[in-house]
Amino acid sequence: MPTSDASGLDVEAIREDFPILERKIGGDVTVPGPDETDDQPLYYLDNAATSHTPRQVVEAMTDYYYEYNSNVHRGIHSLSQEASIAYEEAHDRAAEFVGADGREEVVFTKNTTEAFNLVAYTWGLTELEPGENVVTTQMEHHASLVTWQQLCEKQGAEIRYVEIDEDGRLDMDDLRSKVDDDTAMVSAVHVSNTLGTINPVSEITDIAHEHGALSFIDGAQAVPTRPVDVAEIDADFYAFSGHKMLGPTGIGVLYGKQHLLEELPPFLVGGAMIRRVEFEGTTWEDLPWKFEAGTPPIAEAVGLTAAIDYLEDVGMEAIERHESELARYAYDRLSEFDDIEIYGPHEERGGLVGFNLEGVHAHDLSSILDDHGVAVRAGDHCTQPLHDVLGVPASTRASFYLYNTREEIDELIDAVDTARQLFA
Amino acid sequence: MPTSDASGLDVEAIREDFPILERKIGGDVTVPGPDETDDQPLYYLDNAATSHTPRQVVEAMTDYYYEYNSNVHRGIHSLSQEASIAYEEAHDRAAEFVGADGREEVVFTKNTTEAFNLVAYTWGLTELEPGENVVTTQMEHHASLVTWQQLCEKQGAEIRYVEIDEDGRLDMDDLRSKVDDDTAMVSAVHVSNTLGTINPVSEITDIAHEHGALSFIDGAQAVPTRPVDVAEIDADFYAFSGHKMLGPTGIGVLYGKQHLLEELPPFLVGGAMIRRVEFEGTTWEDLPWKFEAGTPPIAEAVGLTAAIDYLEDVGMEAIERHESELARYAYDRLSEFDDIEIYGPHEERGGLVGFNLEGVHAHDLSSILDDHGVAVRAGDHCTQPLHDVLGVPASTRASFYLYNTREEIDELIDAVDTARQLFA
Amino acid sequence: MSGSDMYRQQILDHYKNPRNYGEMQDPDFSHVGENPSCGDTIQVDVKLADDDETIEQVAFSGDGCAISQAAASLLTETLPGKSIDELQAMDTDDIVDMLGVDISPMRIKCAVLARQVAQDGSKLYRGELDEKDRTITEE
Amino acid sequence: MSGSDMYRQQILDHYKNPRNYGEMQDPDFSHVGENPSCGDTIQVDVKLADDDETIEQVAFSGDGCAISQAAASLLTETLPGKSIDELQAMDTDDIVDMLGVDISPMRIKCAVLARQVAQDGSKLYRGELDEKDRTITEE
Ligand SMILES: Cc1ncc(COP(=O)(O)O)c(C=O)c1O
Ligand SMILES: Cc1ncc(COP(=O)(O)O)c(C=O)c1O
Repeated sequence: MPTSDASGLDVEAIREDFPILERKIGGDVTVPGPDETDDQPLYYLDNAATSHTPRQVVEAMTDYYYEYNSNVHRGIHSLSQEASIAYEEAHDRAAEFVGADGREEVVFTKNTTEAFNLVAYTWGLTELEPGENVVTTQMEHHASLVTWQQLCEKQGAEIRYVEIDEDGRLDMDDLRSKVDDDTAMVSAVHVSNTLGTINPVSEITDIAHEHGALSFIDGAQAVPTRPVDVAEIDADFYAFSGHKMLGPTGIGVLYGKQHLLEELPPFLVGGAMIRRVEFEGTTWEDLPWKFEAGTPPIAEAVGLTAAIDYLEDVGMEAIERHESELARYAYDRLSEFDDIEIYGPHEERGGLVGFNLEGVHAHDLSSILDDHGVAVRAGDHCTQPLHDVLGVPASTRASFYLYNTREEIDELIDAVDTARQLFA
Repeated sequence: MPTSDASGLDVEAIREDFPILERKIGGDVTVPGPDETDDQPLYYLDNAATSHTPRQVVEAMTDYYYEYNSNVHRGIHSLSQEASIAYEEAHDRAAEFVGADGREEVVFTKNTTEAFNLVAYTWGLTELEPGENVVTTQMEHHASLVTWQQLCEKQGAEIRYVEIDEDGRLDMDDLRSKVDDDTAMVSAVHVSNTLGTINPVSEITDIAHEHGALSFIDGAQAVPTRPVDVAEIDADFYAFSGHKMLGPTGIGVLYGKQHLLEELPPFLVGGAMIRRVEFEGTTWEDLPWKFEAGTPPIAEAVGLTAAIDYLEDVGMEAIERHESELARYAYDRLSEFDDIEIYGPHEERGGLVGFNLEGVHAHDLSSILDDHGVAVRAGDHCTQPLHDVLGVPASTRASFYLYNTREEIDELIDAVDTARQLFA
Repeated sequence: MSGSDMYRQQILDHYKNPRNYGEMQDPDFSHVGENPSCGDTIQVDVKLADDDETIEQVAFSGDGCAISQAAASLLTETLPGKSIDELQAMDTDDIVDMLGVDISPMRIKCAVLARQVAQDGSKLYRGELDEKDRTITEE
Repeated sequence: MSGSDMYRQQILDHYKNPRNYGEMQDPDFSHVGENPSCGDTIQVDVKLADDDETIEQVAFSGDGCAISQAAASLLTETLPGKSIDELQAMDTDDIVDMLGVDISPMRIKCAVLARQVAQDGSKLYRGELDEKDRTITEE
């Protein structure tokens, strides 16, 4: 597959780092992995759900398991020292990648979802009071929306959802009117996983701060796809997941401003996060360890470091350009058809396009696309309330990453046409 | 290294599955992995902290990443179906391995520590009331001890610690006297990670049930090392970690009786654990998904399945015999020296021996052992209160697994002797 | 078990021209179900013969994907003449046989929704099920 | 940076025969520290010269591993004659130089405990530090 865009990425070379892109599909799916009846090339356009994992990341984890696997923090023997250093430095690397001040501001969680819950359980249960409110948006992922909704219910606080306009952009006037001096937290998604909308998170954070509220930005779709600087955004909390940025499953990152994390009580308690335990009481470790109880995701941290190395080698600006270009191309090609409805803005969008083909349920469409090797996501994308706003039960989403090409989008368009014929 | 015991394990063949056992150490530890100055063979006796990972497990995860990596549950395309089936079946496999009734009773957490916290946050915050008490033991790991301690403090409940006798066994009379009709939870470690004591967890659970209390058994050291049947124990909750049983980091298991898990509110909220989300409220998924919010540890679940396969291939009875034999041998050899104090019972012990060499701090001893390639753990092993009871700030622990040999214990004894000479 | 295989003529025909679509006037029992993540919703109305056991007529309404709707439509043709016991004995294989195509694992929940709705409806009718708001076949 | 390398003659000698061990009668300042996971505890007592700036005499007490105790013992010999400013300027490298051996990464916290206790003590004395219960050098 040739390099097919002007973003400067050597897509052909990149694809060689991802063995799964050679995979054929079409046969028995009840047995994981390829089988002889698989005969259809794969066009993987489901990157917003999870990205694939390059050799460099898998090999870094294999090296960990084969060469210096050990529990961390407390061991004095050589393997434990090596593992500890790698694990601790992974925090530095993640901090640097998103512009945090240092490892004190980087807590490893299991995923973005846990990062939200961590803040809800620690900040939320101790600080959020009846009469106060949390402002979030109609386009939040369930990780954020359900967390704030449930927290507000528990605390007797109000939850407010900022509306979207017809283009699928955040209505900033509505946001300004909903944030008031009783607002304790403003939480918004950086890049919408359904609409592709890129929100003005720095402005949103400023508005929060003007009213003395904190801001929590959901970066699950942003960190993998563009340069992110949490200091520039001035976000109080920011979260993302390893598995969406070429890294492994089982690891996510909560960024928090140091003074905030210091003030919060711990979340999970147990080993590694304590300083001194007596039968009568316990004192806590310093940051970030205070928030990392038990044996942490060590191999996953090593994998995350390798993923960050890979992304920086390619260059986040180039990845952003490549994605934007593919998204624009997909949007334009899908726009050619009157029976296709596209969601989200045309300009300034992340590298994904959500749409529906008239008369064909998204799940049926996805099944038919799969038959042509085109892997997209169909459903509610963990944004059910947003789908209610859009007035559809589900949508189909094609999402792109550094290894995707225009040719794959052409395959998508062709496969959509087959579905159109079938249901005509 | 020849097979060195009568347990029936082919240790030599087993060792070939673990590339890390070929590792040399002794050089620079600030750079993870081997370097040219490493010249000392490794004798890894720190298995209670974390076990090593056989090729079969690493390769299963590599296959996942290279062949069917995808997000789970909701995807319709082939990769997602394959990943979903593998992920869901991992629950069945874990259920079967410990005698649970089915996947409904198996929640994947990040580790044992999170399993305890999950129950504390869900059951504890909603059910535990002032005036009630939680009974646990002096030999609990911080994962259990700190969790119950903090929960009781929050809820205004009482925490009671069952004492140990001189041999390091649980004082069952003390337990019987501490469990009363106000006891809501009895939590005990199955195999102590410091003393090696094997607790009568079935009897403990019976006592809890006689008083209408629940039981939570910490199986972090038991599941890796012996056949475990949660139904036979009749435990209400039972927890263990993948990384201690040849599996990857980043995954643990909470077993819970189905009717209990059904009654509990969710813990982490977000994607995948919801049924229907509206701006006004949310309903939850069925078990076990209700407790698994966000993208779960998919590759890790695949790795855990492979680890269970490996353990069952070798045979849990044989592993238990092998471990017991090594522990007895180590105990007996360490007993030859008057300046060595051993903790825990002589008979019926798990595969680990904790001790101190008179006049040498455990950390110094561990540093010197490391110089001889002997990797042991030195410190408080996340049981600080137990160390207070034992009257020592720290201890040194040698812990064995299926790939260890008597010869490695001889190396330990020789290295201890070097330390003895050095400090004489 | 691949996508287009599922969309054979019969399925598409029943999806495009659903049989017995609409709400019944005087059903003996009626029940609804949905799969929230799909947005599939189905109501099944059943009229029994005088023996209070034999299914006489079945109607369905609702919307959703082709698999769920075609399965409901086919079911309204299959059930009449069967007994409630026979309905309750139907399993997933029976539905797959009825559809005449392999259903991929992630779509099984769509295929079996109508059957489960009918079964739960009959159980509620017989008092064998305490109370059930909506039937759901998603895990 | 391997184990036995750390236990050269000087370290073992200071561990077995600690210098200036015990509590001082009339220290100008005194402070304690511990590393809970090690069980290392150290108290450092300091007597200043009349200039209220030059360290005249240092004693330590406590117990723990050889590295922490030897470092404390060595420090009591190194500090007299130095100024408080000089004490406060000491960094980890100075301690490693003082010990004369490489310290492995996980043991650095043991090596620097006594120095940190002395530094915190001097800051408390000068009012540069608000209040500090115990000094800890574990992360
Ligand atoms: C008895 C016991 N319980 C709990 C744990 C905690 O396990 P994890 O660190 O995997 O959460 C351990 C391991 O350190 C243990 O040995
Ligand atoms: C915008 C957004 N937020 C949060 C999440 C949740 O991420 P995770 O499932 O890794 O917790 C996702 C991914 O599904 C997402 O797209």
